[in-house]
Parts: sequence; C-alpha cells; structure tokens
Amino acid sequence: MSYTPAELMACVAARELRDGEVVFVGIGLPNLACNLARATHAPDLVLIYESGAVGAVPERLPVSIGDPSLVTGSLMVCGMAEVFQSLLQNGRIEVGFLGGAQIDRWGNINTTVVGDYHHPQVRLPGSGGAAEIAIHARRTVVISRLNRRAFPERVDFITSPGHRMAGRTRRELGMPGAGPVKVVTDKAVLEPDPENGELVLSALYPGVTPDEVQAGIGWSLRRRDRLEAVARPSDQELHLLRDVLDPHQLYLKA
Amino acid sequence: MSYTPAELMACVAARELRDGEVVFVGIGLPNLACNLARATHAPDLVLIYESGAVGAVPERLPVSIGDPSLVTGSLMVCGMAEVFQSLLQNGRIEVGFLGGAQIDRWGNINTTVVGDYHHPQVRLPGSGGAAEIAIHARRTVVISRLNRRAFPERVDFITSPGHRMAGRTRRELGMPGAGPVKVVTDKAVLEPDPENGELVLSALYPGVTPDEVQAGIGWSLRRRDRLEAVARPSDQELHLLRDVLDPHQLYLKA
Amino acid sequence: MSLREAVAEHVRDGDTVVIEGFTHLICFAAGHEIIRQRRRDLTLCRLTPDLIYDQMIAAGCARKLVFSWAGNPGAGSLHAFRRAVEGKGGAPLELEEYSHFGMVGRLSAGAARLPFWPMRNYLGTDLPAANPRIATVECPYTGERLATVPALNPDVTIVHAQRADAQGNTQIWGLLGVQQEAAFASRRVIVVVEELVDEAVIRADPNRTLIPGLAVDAVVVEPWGAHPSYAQGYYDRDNAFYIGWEPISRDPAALEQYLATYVYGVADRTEYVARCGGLDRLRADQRVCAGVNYGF
Amino acid sequence: MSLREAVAEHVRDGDTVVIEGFTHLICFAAGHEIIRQRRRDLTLCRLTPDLIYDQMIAAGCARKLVFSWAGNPGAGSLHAFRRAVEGKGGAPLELEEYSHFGMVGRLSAGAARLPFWPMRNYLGTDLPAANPRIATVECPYTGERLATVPALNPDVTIVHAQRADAQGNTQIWGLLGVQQEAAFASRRVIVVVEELVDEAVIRADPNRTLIPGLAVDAVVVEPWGAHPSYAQGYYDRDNAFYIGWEPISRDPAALEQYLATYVYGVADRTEYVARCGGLDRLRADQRVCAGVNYGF
Repeated sequence: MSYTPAELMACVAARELRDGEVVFVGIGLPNLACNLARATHAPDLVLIYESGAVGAVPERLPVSIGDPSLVTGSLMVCGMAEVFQSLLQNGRIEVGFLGGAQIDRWGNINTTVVGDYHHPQVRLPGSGGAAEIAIHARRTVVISRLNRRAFPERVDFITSPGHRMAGRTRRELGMPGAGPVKVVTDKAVLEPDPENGELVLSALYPGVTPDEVQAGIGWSLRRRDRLEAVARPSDQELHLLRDVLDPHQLYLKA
Repeated sequence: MSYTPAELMACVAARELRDGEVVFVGIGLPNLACNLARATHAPDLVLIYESGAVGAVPERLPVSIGDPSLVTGSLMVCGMAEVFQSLLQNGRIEVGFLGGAQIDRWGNINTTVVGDYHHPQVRLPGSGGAAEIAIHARRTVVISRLNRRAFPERVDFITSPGHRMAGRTRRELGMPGAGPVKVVTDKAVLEPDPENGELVLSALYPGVTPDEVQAGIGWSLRRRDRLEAVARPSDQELHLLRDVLDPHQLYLKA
Repeated sequence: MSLREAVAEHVRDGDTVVIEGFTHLICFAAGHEIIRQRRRDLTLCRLTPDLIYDQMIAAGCARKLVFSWAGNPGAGSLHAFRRAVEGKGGAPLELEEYSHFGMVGRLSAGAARLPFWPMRNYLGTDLPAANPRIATVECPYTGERLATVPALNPDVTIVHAQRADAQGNTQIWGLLGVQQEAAFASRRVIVVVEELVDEAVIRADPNRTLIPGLAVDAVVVEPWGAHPSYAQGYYDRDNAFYIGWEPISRDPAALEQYLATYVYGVADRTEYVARCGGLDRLRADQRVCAGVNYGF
Repeated sequence: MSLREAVAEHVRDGDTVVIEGFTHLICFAAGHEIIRQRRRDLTLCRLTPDLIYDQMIAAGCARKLVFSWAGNPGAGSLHAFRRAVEGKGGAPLELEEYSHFGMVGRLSAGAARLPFWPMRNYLGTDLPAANPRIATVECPYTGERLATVPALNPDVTIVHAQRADAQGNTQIWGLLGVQQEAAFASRRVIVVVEELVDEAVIRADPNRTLIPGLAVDAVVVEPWGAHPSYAQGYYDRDNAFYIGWEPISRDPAALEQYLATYVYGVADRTEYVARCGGLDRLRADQRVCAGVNYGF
C-alpha cells in the first residue's frame, strides 16, 4: 500500500515506544504515534498529558491536550502541580515528545520567537511544558518535517535544551534526562552523535537519498557509518492510522 | 445552676469566638468551646481541623482530630499540604486553640519535654501543628488549668512561641499572627500586657480571689487595674454542654 | 450576584487578573464582561492566554501579559496577541514569560504565601535571559543551585466551576489545572458556576471541593459561561469555534466585528448564548460515576 | 500478592520506612507483618507515630524515629516510645523531630524530588536547636530568610487505601493526610487496600485517584488492615482499643503479652481479625454520595 510521509513519521515515532513506558504526550502526530503503539506492540503504554490526565484512553482524536475525552475513562486526573512536580520533576516520565519551529545541530528547539526576542519577526507560542519536558523526561523524541528554515545551524532562541547549549553539555548543566534520542522527520531519522551530541543522519526512509535530507538541513550533516533501514508502514499500521485513529485526516493530510 | 470549672472554661473560650470566624480546632475543651459557640452566638463559625476537614459538623464528640465524624458532612476535605500552606501559612486562620504542659510568663508553650531535651524527665508528644499555629493564626487562645508546674516563669522548651522568646518580640521575629490574646484557666483569664507581652491577670471567675490565682502561677503575676468580671455559665450554655455536646462527660469531668 | 455586579465590584483598572482553567472551565463570560465594562491597563495572567485573552488584548484591556503558552491549540495563532508583540498594530503589550511549570510554581508560591518557588528547571534555556525574574537559590543542604520563580498574587482571580453553594464552596471535576492555587493566591476571588447547588450537595461529597467558601468573595451563576471552552459533564469544547477563530483573529476588522456582535452587542451571557444559537449540540452525554460511602 | 510476600520483598533491615495515614487509614496490618518478620534497625517516619510505631518500637524494629507528634490522642502516651526516650528501659531510640508542617514539607520536597522545602516557620521556637536539620534559605527576591526542611525520600512507603485496581491505581476519600506525597517521595511503594476493584471502577471516577499505579510496586488486599485505625466508608475507628492501649503500653509485660497474642501469635490479618472478634460492631453506616457526570 502506498503511504504519505506523515504516516511513516507516525509509525517511526510509534516504534520508538516500548510497552509499559510512561509517555508525556503532545497533540497531533505524537498523539497518533502513542495511540498507534498502544494498538500494536505497546498495549500497556501509559499516556500522560500535561493537562493532568494520566492513563488516558481518548475515544476520539483529541484536538487539544485538555480535551474532555482525555479525562473520561482515564486512570487519574490530577492538578498541574502534581503533573510537573510529582510526575515530571520526580523522574517518572520515560518519554517526552517535542516539536518546534526550529531545531538546531545540537537538538536545541525553539518554540518562542523567530528573530530577536524583544523585536520578533514571528512570535511563536512559547514553551508551554516543553522546557521542563526537555530537561526532565528520561529521553525525548522530536518530530518535525525537514526544511532549511526548520533546521538551522543555530536556533534563534533555546526554548527546549538539546545536547549542547552555548557549548555546555547536559551533564555539565546537571540535567536529569538524556535529551533528544531521535529526531523523526519526513525523510529520515537523525540521532545525536554519542561523542559530542551533534545530530547526525542515522536512518533513511525508503527511496530517500542523503542529498535530499541535506537539502532540508542548515548545516553540513554528518552521517553514521552504517545507516539503519526504516521499514515502510505495515498494512496494519496504515489501517489503524487511516480507518481508526485519524479517519478525518486531521493530522495525516498528505 | 451550679457548674464545674471545666464548664466555665468552655464557656469563656466559646465567648471569645465571633460569628463567621475561621477557627483551627483542637480536641477536648477547644472542640467543645467551638461547638458551644456554633450552638449559641456563632452559628457560622468555620471549624477547620489540621487533619484536613474544613467546615466540619461532627455528629458526635470527636475523640481525635482525625475522627471520621469530622469528614462526613464537612464542606471540604483537603490534604495536609493544603491545610498548612494554603490555609494556615496563607493567613486564613483567624483563631487557633493551644494548650500545653507548660505556659510561661510570656505565653510561650511547651508540649515537647519536661527537663533537658536530650535527657528528658518527661517526654511530651511534641509540636504537632502547634508551632505553626502559634506563628500563623491571627490570634490564639490558650486553655489550661492553673498550677505552678503548668505555669513556670520560663518553659523548659519553647514549642509554640508566645510574645517574647529569649527577649525577642513577635514583631522582631516577623511573625504574622498576634499570638496568645487570652489564656483561659480554671480560675481566671490572663492576657498579655500590650506594652511588653507579659501575661497579666485580666479577669477573675466568680468567687475566685487573686491569691488563689497567684498560687497556681510560678511568677509574680501582675494584674490589670480594672479586672473584667466573667459571667457564670448560663442555663442554656450548661444545658448544651451537658445534654448535647458532652453527655458522657468525656471532657467535662468535674 | 450578577456577573456584571461581580466584575464591577472586584475587577478594577490596573489590576493583576487571573482567569484560569487549562482548556477546561475557561470563564469566557467573565472575560466578555470585563471587555464590556471597558477595564484598562490590566496585567493578564494565564498559563495559556487562549482566545479569551486574545479578545481582551484586541479590546484594549491589557497592558501586560504573563503567560507560558500563547497559541490556539491545533488551530493556529492568537493574532491580536501576535500583532501587539510583533509591532503590527494594536497597543504595545508588555510580556513576562515562563514555562507551564514556572507559572504553576508562581501560583503555588502565591497560594502558600511564600515569596518564591524552587524547581529544577531553565538551565540551558534562553528563558532566564528573556525574563530576569527567573532566578536561582542555593540549597542549604546540598549546595546545589535551583531555579526559582517569584510568587504570583493576583488582585483578582476568576474561577469557572461546575458547581458551588451560595457560600462559594466550589466543586470541580475533570481537569483541575491550577484553579485551586490561583484562588488561594488571589486577594479577591470570583467563582462562576454552571449550577448553584444546596450546601447539602457539597457536604455530601467533601473530597470534591476544590475551593472553600472562606476563600471566595463572589459567587455567580452563569450557565454556558465557559463556552467555547468546556465544562466536563455539562458541555463539550466548541472546537469549531476555536478553528473558526483563526481567520477572525487574523483580520482586525473581523475581530472588531466579532466583539461588536458577541460582546459589546449583548447585555449579558443569556443574550450571548441566544446569539450563538444551537449550543445544545455541545451538551454532554451522561457518563455518571458511582458515589462512595462517607459513613463511619 | 500477600502482605507477607510484599513485606518480605520490599521492607529490608535498615530501611527508612513510612507507614502514613493521619488517624485515617493507618496500616496496622503492615506494621504487624514487619514485626512478625523481625525487621531491625528501621528508621520509622510518620507525623504521628501512633500505636503502630509504639508497637514496632516495643518489638525492637526501630533504630530511629522521625516524627512531629507522638501521643495517643485523647487517651494518653505512647509508653514504649517514652520508655526508650526517657531511658527507662527498651533499646535506645534516636529522634529527629519536626512539627506537622515540617513533616509535610519534607514529604512534599521528596515527592517533587527537590532537596529542601521552604516555609515560614520555627522562628522563636526551640525546634531548630533540637534538630539541626531545620535550616534557613534566603529568598532571591525579597532577601528575607525562610525556614527549610530537608527532603524525605523513604526506601519504602506503605499506604492503606479504600480501594485500588490490580495495577495499583489507588483511590482514597475522607482524610488524605500526606499519603500522596509519601508515595511519590518513596523508592518503593506498597498499597494495602480494603477492596481490590476492577480497573473500570477506577476509570469511572479518575478524580478520586490519589496514587497512580505507575508509582506502586505492590498491591495487597487486606480487609480490616487499618484496624484499630479506620477506613472511611468501611469501618469506624476503634476508640475503645486506643483507650485500652494506655494501660497495655504502660506495662512492658502487658505489651509483650499483647504482641505475643495479636502479632506473633497470629499468622496473618485474617487470624488477627478472628482473634479480635466482633469487629463487625465497627462496620460503617451507609452515607453514599451521588456520582458526577464525566460525559462530554
């Protein structure tokens, strides 16, 4: 069956999740990926939304992280102080999903401003919970489509720290979490170089060439010696995505 | 009708409460006093117990501040973090009741140890919530029977600060609350001298002489120029105490 | 008390105002009444300014915005906010920006009447550079430096809730956000409810009470008061309205027209609901849970 | 899992142990099992040591006590505790003493994985002199000094609750004490419940869940497990037992006899309940509240 890049992105993100893990879920593709994982290899995935819903089992595709369908039938609803202190800062969140307008060479993410903070060309929404998720989640997965504006060598503003911030590493800054372990794009997967944390090409999607990836990246992208192959979406994955999880193509528009 | 000292103590404490006030209630006489006030001049008194029950309306005389009868039919039950942070430290508690094994000249209270802390003659229960109530309640009312052991010039250990601690005043220490405004005993009422905070005789119970009061106090007790008269318990007060609030004489044993 | 009276009495020009509710229970009714009463120079605080603050900014109520995420979830931007910040028209708007955790900490400190709240956060981010009020403190035990945010103690907080009694004992279920912290942190508190209930209803289930009446200054009954936000068990979020806000908010004339029709053009919430029409489509299904035993 | 297995696996000699519950839901069943398994050198932490820690101290389980109020409410003293502290027999017992607020702050810091918790407290009291772990911190905004207490992160916390599902999603109503903070602060958590319920029961009313299963290591079903403490909606506090404890606790021989009969002399909670006899007199009346609508 043919598939869209968005569909493969959702599959790649879903495959990154292990059964039983506690995941801080975002809206859109991350939500699809988590529900896809629950419907396939990770039935006991625990979905937590920063709005306070723990163990949510949304009966419909939530349009916002505060959707009522995340509450109905969930295991627990708690205040946001518990979410950020007793769950996130406590170290209970194993995977966090992040996205952003800009992602740089070191996995730093900008969701705050394009241009100067005090005189922005484009004012973006800001951190929300992203800054603390980037710091505290045991690991994070970043999802973003490739293009040079989205992948500059250096972000205009570090909202969510990656692996190297103004030259300092996560360890030097004493951050509990491992940071972005995978950047899932529409053409390839990037992963941090274990040596210095620089994002490098680790896996190509079927039919994509390294040059196509480089074309969407604002720095000269290094690559792993051995690139992983990414399996195309299975018929089951496509069926779930198209017929069950996002039948109205809210997030999977081609 | 004749009455016992305990009955008058409960009445005097009850009369100290104004309708609509928010009161941090203790077990025993304070609880009786609050419920007597609710049944007479202060129907809208809000009873809060450190256990987390707000607006409790106990159907039976609670034996402990965690009695289930404080929960059933209360206005709110919250965790103890809310009790101490959002209610007490927040400044919402208008009156707090305190008692103790030792009360000194400055209204300091000891509920920790008799003798040296590390080698106590008598180990008392400790602070519980008393230390923070003494600091944060807008005002406190102390209830204790007179005797020289209970009213030493200086307490062995300051569990709950009064008006002068090692020479320093509440204002110097930046305490939000006004401290003990009345010490209700079985023979008389003591109040702090507005000048220096020293407890002085402010009111005598019917038929009690100043010498009888001095006999139960370990320092030379000064007295107000004009002593207030304390009205004996009314028949209504006695009826409520004996027939409604403490029919089994749990706290009103003669 | 009517919402008009409550806002007239408790919301003043220059106030620091919190209308909380994380997606759930956002009191649009109060925001509209504040716009109608033409309050000015307000410092508006919310984790997510949402459409309500976009409208209040467009209406000229706001001098400053304190926030952590300013977008229209899944639908686009808050364009009145963006125009002000990007210098593309509208009055200038001062910003004080945190993350969600930072805003939660600010209100937690406010509720506890502490001057600051400690957290492990912000290292490696550019937020402290953008907001000097994000500071650090040294742990007296370990010597490590922790991030701090300053307490937020609003002049007035408006909390929307499913139900309360006449004394303001307020019960909320579903998402709780920071409604309790905001109420305890505030000098004045207005509670706006879908339903006024007898005190006996509150006392029957005291663990559901999130805000005690002793912390509440005014209780207002305003059914549909959270629309286009939602009230769990009462009505669903009007997602079509949120999506429809994108083009309205993008066009200053359209936004002005919206305010003229749905805010200035109505006397109160009842007229607003009538003008919206067909809100019954949002009425919640019945998913009633079982009760628990409070006996002893 | 049986309580015997849970204690054998999760409670180890030398551990810092919290059995919380403020008057309500004190897990005597777990305390008795720990005594039966003859754990030693435990650091026992509770706001109110209550009869359960008096028994564990008498049984020789405790090396240290961390607490804020050590009495038998309305009935007298914890005499095993007093004998140890007053040097009148029994093994020596190290004390680390706070006020209730201090203990609440210690567990709040532990739950948030912060090293300390700030509060306005202790000025003018002798508590900091008695306990050097009570320190101060300077506010980075106002410069004022606030009191601090260090985080408490127990090795194991045992929470008694009305009900949980097999995954440990735990619901509590009535007094909540610091059960949630203690569970999140702890490395290992045992939940002991009156009733094991289907996950659907939990999911029907998610706002009642105090502790999520992801924070729980073992779930044990033990009806009457809190006796002589109580479980709201299940059974009343056995006040007669608390009053009767005064003479038992006062007399070491009587206390030893009590342990021999009701702790060492029974294999498990079922035998304990049978030996106590007539606990049905404590069964709770029905005061069931109405449910709320979670629909949308």
